[in-house]
Amino acid sequence: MGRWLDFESNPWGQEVLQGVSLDLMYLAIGLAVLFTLGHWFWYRRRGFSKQEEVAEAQGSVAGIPERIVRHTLASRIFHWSMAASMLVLLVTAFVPLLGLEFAWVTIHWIAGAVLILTIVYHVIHSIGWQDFWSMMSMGAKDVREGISHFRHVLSPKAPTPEKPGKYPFDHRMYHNGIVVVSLAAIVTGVLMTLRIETPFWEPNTYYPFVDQAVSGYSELGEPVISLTPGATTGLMFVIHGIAGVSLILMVTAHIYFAIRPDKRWFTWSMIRGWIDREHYLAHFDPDKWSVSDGSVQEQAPGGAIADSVVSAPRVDD
Amino acid sequence: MGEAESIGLLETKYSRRNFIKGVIAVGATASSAGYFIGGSGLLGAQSVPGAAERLITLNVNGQQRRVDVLPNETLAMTLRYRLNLTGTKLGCDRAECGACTVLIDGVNRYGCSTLTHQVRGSSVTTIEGLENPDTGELSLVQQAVIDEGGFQCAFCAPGFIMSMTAMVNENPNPTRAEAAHALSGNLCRCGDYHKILNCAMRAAELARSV
Amino acid sequence: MAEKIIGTDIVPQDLVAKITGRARYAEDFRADGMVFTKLLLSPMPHARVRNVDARRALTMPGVFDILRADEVRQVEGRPGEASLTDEPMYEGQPILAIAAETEEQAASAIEAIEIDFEPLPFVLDPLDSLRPNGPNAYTGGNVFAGGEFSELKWTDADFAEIDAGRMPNGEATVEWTKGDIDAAFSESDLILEESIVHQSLTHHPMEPRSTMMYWENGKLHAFVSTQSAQRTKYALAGTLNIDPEDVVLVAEYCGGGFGSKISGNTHMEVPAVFSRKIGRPVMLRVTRYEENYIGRARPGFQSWLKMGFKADGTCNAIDLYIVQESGPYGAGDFNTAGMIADLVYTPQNMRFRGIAMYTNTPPKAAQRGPGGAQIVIMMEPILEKAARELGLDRLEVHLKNAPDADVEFGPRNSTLTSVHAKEALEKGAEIFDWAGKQALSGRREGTKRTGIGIGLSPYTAGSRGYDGLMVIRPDGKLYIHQGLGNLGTHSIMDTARPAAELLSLNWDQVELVWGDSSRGMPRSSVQAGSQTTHAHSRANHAAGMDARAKILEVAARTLGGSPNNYDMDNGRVFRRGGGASMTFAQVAERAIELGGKYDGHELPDDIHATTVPAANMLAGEGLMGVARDNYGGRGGVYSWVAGFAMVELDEETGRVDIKEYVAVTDCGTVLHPRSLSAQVLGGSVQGMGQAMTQRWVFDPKWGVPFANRLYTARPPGILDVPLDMKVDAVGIADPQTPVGAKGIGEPPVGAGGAALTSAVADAMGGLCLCRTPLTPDIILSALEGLEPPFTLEQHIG
Amino acid sequence: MAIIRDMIPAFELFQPTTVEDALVLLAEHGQGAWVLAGGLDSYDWFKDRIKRPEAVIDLGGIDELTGISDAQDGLEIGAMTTLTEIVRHERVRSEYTLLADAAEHVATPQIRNQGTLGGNISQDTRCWYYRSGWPCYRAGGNTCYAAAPQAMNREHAIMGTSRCVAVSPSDTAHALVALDAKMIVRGRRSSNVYDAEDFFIGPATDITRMTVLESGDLLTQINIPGEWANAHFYYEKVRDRGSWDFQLVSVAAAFKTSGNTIDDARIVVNGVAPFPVRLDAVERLVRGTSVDEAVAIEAGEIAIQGSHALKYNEYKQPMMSNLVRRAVRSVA
Repeated sequence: MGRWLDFESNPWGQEVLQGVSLDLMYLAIGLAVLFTLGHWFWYRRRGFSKQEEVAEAQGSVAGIPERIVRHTLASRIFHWSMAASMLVLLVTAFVPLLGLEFAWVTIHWIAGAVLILTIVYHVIHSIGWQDFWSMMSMGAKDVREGISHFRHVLSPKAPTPEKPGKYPFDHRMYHNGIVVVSLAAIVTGVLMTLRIETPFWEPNTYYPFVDQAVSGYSELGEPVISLTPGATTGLMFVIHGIAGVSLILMVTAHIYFAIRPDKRWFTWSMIRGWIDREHYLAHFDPDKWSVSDGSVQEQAPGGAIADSVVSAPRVDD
Repeated sequence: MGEAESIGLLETKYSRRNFIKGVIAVGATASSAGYFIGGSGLLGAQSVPGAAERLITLNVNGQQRRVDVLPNETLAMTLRYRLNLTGTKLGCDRAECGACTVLIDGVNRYGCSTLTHQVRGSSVTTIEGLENPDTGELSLVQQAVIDEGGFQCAFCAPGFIMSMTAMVNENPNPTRAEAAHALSGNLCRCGDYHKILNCAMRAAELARSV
Repeated sequence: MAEKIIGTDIVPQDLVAKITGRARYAEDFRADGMVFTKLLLSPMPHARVRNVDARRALTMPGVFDILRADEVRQVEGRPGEASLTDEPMYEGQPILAIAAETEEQAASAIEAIEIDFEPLPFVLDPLDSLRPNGPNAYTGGNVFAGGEFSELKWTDADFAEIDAGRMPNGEATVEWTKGDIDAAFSESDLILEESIVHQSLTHHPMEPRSTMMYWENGKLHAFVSTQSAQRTKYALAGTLNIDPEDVVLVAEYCGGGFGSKISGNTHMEVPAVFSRKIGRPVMLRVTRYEENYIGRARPGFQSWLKMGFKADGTCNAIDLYIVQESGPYGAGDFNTAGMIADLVYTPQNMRFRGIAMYTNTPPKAAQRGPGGAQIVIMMEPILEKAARELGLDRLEVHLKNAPDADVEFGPRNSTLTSVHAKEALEKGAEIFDWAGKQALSGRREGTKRTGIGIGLSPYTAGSRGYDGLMVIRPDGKLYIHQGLGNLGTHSIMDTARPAAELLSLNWDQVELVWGDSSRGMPRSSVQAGSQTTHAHSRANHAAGMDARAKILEVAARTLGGSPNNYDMDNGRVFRRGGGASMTFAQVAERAIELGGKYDGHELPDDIHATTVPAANMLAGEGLMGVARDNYGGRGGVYSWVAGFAMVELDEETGRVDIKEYVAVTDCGTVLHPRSLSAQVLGGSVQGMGQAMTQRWVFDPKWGVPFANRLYTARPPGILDVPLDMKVDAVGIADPQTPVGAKGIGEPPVGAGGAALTSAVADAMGGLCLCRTPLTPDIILSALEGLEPPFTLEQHIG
Repeated sequence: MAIIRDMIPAFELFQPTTVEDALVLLAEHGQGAWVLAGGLDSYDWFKDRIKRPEAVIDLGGIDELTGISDAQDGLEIGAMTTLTEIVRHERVRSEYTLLADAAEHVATPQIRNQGTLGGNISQDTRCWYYRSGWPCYRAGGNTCYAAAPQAMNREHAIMGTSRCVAVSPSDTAHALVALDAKMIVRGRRSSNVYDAEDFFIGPATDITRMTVLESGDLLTQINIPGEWANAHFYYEKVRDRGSWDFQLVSVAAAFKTSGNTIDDARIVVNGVAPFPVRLDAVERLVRGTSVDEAVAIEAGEIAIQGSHALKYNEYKQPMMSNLVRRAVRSVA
């Protein structure tokens, strides 16, 4: 533990948890690089790109528009502003530790505030205008779907999994992961913001855990003393630190997949907002993600169904 | 003092002696030279350019003294615990009170905040070195203090006198304010500043008449 | 004719040693085989030691042994300080000690000790402890009375009063009243009421309390920094529970004590016990850092003062409430403060209430003018304000209220042997040109405002009944044995003067014996409370009279006739009108022949039991003068200092420059003018530091002090005092003591400090900041109208 | 582990005689090396046993680092030149009085006799929480004890803070910024010249350092350009005691004037932030103005805009404002 956690003697000479050590950041960076490279090699050797081509459009194209809106403008604004603030947060958090020094704290908390706003917006938006639970759900059915999906990934012989709904299992898993980690980072981050100078409140460097060395007596007349002053503060830093390094890993993986050619159509959908019918039919179960009832917001130019030839995504790697 | 001039403390071994020979008056014996704060100091890697050797020669009060000095040893400690020059006092050991003031090449400095190794090749003067070595005559600063009946508890006196000595050497014609400025690195908790300034002015007067 | 000795400037005998480095203070002694001990200090303000694992430390090179609390004397059942403890009551309290060949080894071994503390509730500020549900310094309570701890809390209503800036009515532990204050206040033309905070500050003598000790042939040889030699020998023997005659106490020089080393110090026990345990001489080299903690501090006051004045400036009522920050082991300053308030302003109607609250801060002890210095520093700005509001001159107000010889003050209507406070005020005013400087009061030049102030400060200055011991040896010299300490007051030399004069000796015919108990020390006063000048000029007078009588008798018995026929001068005793004579050398030889009382083989019955061993040791060495001071007297002995200061206050920076200072003292006959000046001005300078810069600061969350360096504690330096100060004495002999001399150590502290608080109040146009020290931040904040970040908190800054 | 103070832990002492050797030693010992100039800040750390370097590199024997020499334009001051030498140097006294004044205000004669200009500007902060060895941000921990609501922060910062609220302790740093001095920093491989203003860094950039100096770097020389020679200078330091005291607030200002019109100005305050604060806004205000009391007052007001007081240091706002006012007023 000593290697990953940082302990210091508090003013009373007690060893107190301070936070995570720098080594953990290097570990995360190392793992992120390893994962990216590993996945890339593994993917190439497995020749998944060929298998992907097997996926064919199934079912009727009737009523399915040429372009299927996957992410509304509102969702995209959310995603990219969140991404920007997250990147700023990561850069301001870790780059100074890597040696390039600049005044990072103010940028960091402002980016954090932006992130919180985007998430609040996202939550409201997704509850009010989106199918909130479809992004989050993790029922038995979803787990089965996930397991079959993973089997398929791990072994080409495994049966082709069922197609998912709008949010495939891995996306949901990632989303849930990022929800947990980000919330941990945000909650601890907000608490930490109470300790620094911001326009919002008077800072208190002992917040949120005012580890009052001695707070006097309880109503029973027993002395009330915190066990190890500063420990709870240290825990907050540990959570923030672990969340931070986890985000290094998760964001790296996310970006990696986003720029992978075979997934790039997803990325484009986050930019343009729509996917084309071929991808829709190839990757999603129309029963689970129904798009025929008015989710078509714009007609593709020409609009002839016959024009839409199922085609495999272009692989250019 | 002859025996005191070569002191080896390269090793300090545990040796229990159950008898006491007696109290040693300062400067009266050599064996007391072995007391010191440190014992486990590292020996500098001699091959490295600039590494300090421990056995050094110091010029203290006009005498060449061979002495074994740890790298982390302050001049005040060397003077007090190796050379038995206990006139140099330790009041704070933090360059704040001036009781340890000595002259290094005529300049008043805090002995507690100078590494002994830094004064190799310099001449060090302590309170014990102010009297005329031949006649025992007091220095003119000391004489001025006698004339004015200076100091109360006098723990600060050696330091003040060294600062006064540096002052009169540099400016034998100070105003009272200049004298106070020159002595502002020394603290007197008896608060005897008025009389100390009188001593300083008297010392300057004596210096001018020499 | 032998020279005049009393009242002249004589170079003190020890001065050459002091200025050549030959004077030996405790840390200058070495013993063969000497080892060092270092202390492990508590990191917490209140804790219990749960476990100590010293295994690794004890196997380290050079390490001898460990000393724990159970090996030293512990005080049971009441708040009492032990030199080592397993329940530290303040941050920095020594827990255990390690002895090693070198100090570095001892330090490294301390670091290698695994020690586990259980933190306990603590309190730094007495008012916090008085709050309902506030923490207590001890687990058993916050006050100690009637042999047990109890918890004393004030009510929310009391604190509401405090918050409203009024005097609370919470329970006090000490209360006395004289006259009828309610009636008096109703007759007052002006009533002023203030809440005032006086800070706690550390003594910080230049010499930390280092100690070296060893045992030889069953005797403890102790080299100690102490204010009082003879009494320290007995204190040390008491602590160790050994025969006092088995203690050889060496205390030739003491680098200042100011009340913190009255009879040695608590921690001198450590090297004594450790040395016995390991069989080696042990040096405890106390560092300044440690001195901060174990070196004592003046208690701070939080107080409420209500003063009533008549239109003519007469103070007719005082209501004073003091909450004292007493540290973990208590101190009694607040009682004295009440007495002195009554003495300086003679209100006739007074109520004093006080409470000493235990706190988890370094121990408090008397500091030069304990209680008295604080109270005059606190009260003087109120007087300034009163004078201003009544349109009177402060000097007049002081003169109107200062006591005369018939004063009765305090709860028991104490009387005094002599009072010349008014003469001191008048003489001081003349030297200072108070009348002329009135024109400067409140003057503004650029950003500078001028203020002038007065501080009038009395303090106890004498005691009675001690012993004198002296021997005329066959070398013809008078050897005066002094049991006092040698801490820079020159009392060892100056209190010997009466004996020399009685025997008509020149000063060079007198040898002083001091600083080594094995050379014989008579029962002496502790060198505290400014007693010694009075007490020992009397004791030496008595012994000198005894010697004189014996010399005359020896002459008569040797040369014939009656003692009345003889007189003496310059070391000879001779028959009046010429004829036979003897030298003192011959007298000494003859006295040894005669034996009995003459050479000390027979001793007076009334001398103190602790003088007897010293006299016995010296018996047969020559003609002995030995006697108890039986001169008696009625009333307390107090000396006075009137201080006058002019300051310049920069209203843009809050900095105060002390431009002038004059002090005039009433301390009876002057024994040694130059030393008197030094005492008066030196004490005044300490008071200036107290009023302007020096303090403790604690972090309230962790309970640890910060002003633990000299540069953060800020005792005054040479640039913080006026370049030229003037001093004089009223010089009227006290009628109740044969030499007429009273002590002087303590009164000047209050005078110097109060003259400044008064002058700053004047410069600020009568605004009482009601808090010391008057640092630039506090002054500037007040001038700029900032809301102060504190009310009555202690330990801030 | 129990805490003990007042005993310098063992270290290896190196006393190189050339800058090259010193740089080699610094590189060899890396993080374990400690550069010793006058040592007055260092010994405190050592005696408190908080900093425990393996190797102390004493620069006292390097002649090339001492002395003041005339450059074509201005002065070149070796980093190891003592403050006393600076105070007494004729040209410093006459042409760069600001620096002489500043150096004269350092602590005590003994310290000025030993302390160096390089050391004075490179010394660590005196925040007493930090100096007590507490695990604060600056010490690598996770809090600032001094900014806590009840903390004792009378001597802490009112501006330029970022988590850490310690102040720069130097008496000469702001004078050097006002004189637009250049700091020459040598590393093993490269040598950099920094404007004095950029030499000092705040906690927002690096909370563990006060200057750009990193492990392995050596400040070798301070160049004072001739540009501000013989300007109108103002230096004032407010402290509690007349000697051995750090500033509460201190101002160093250089003005080029014609009559009572300020043509150009550099006004720098110390003791209010973790670094000397140059008052650009005040400089803009006074540049080209003819000074009267109104300008001086406005300058003081502008100076403290954006400052933020902690519990016990609110007085620093008026104190700083007043000192800036006095500096500007001094031109009139």
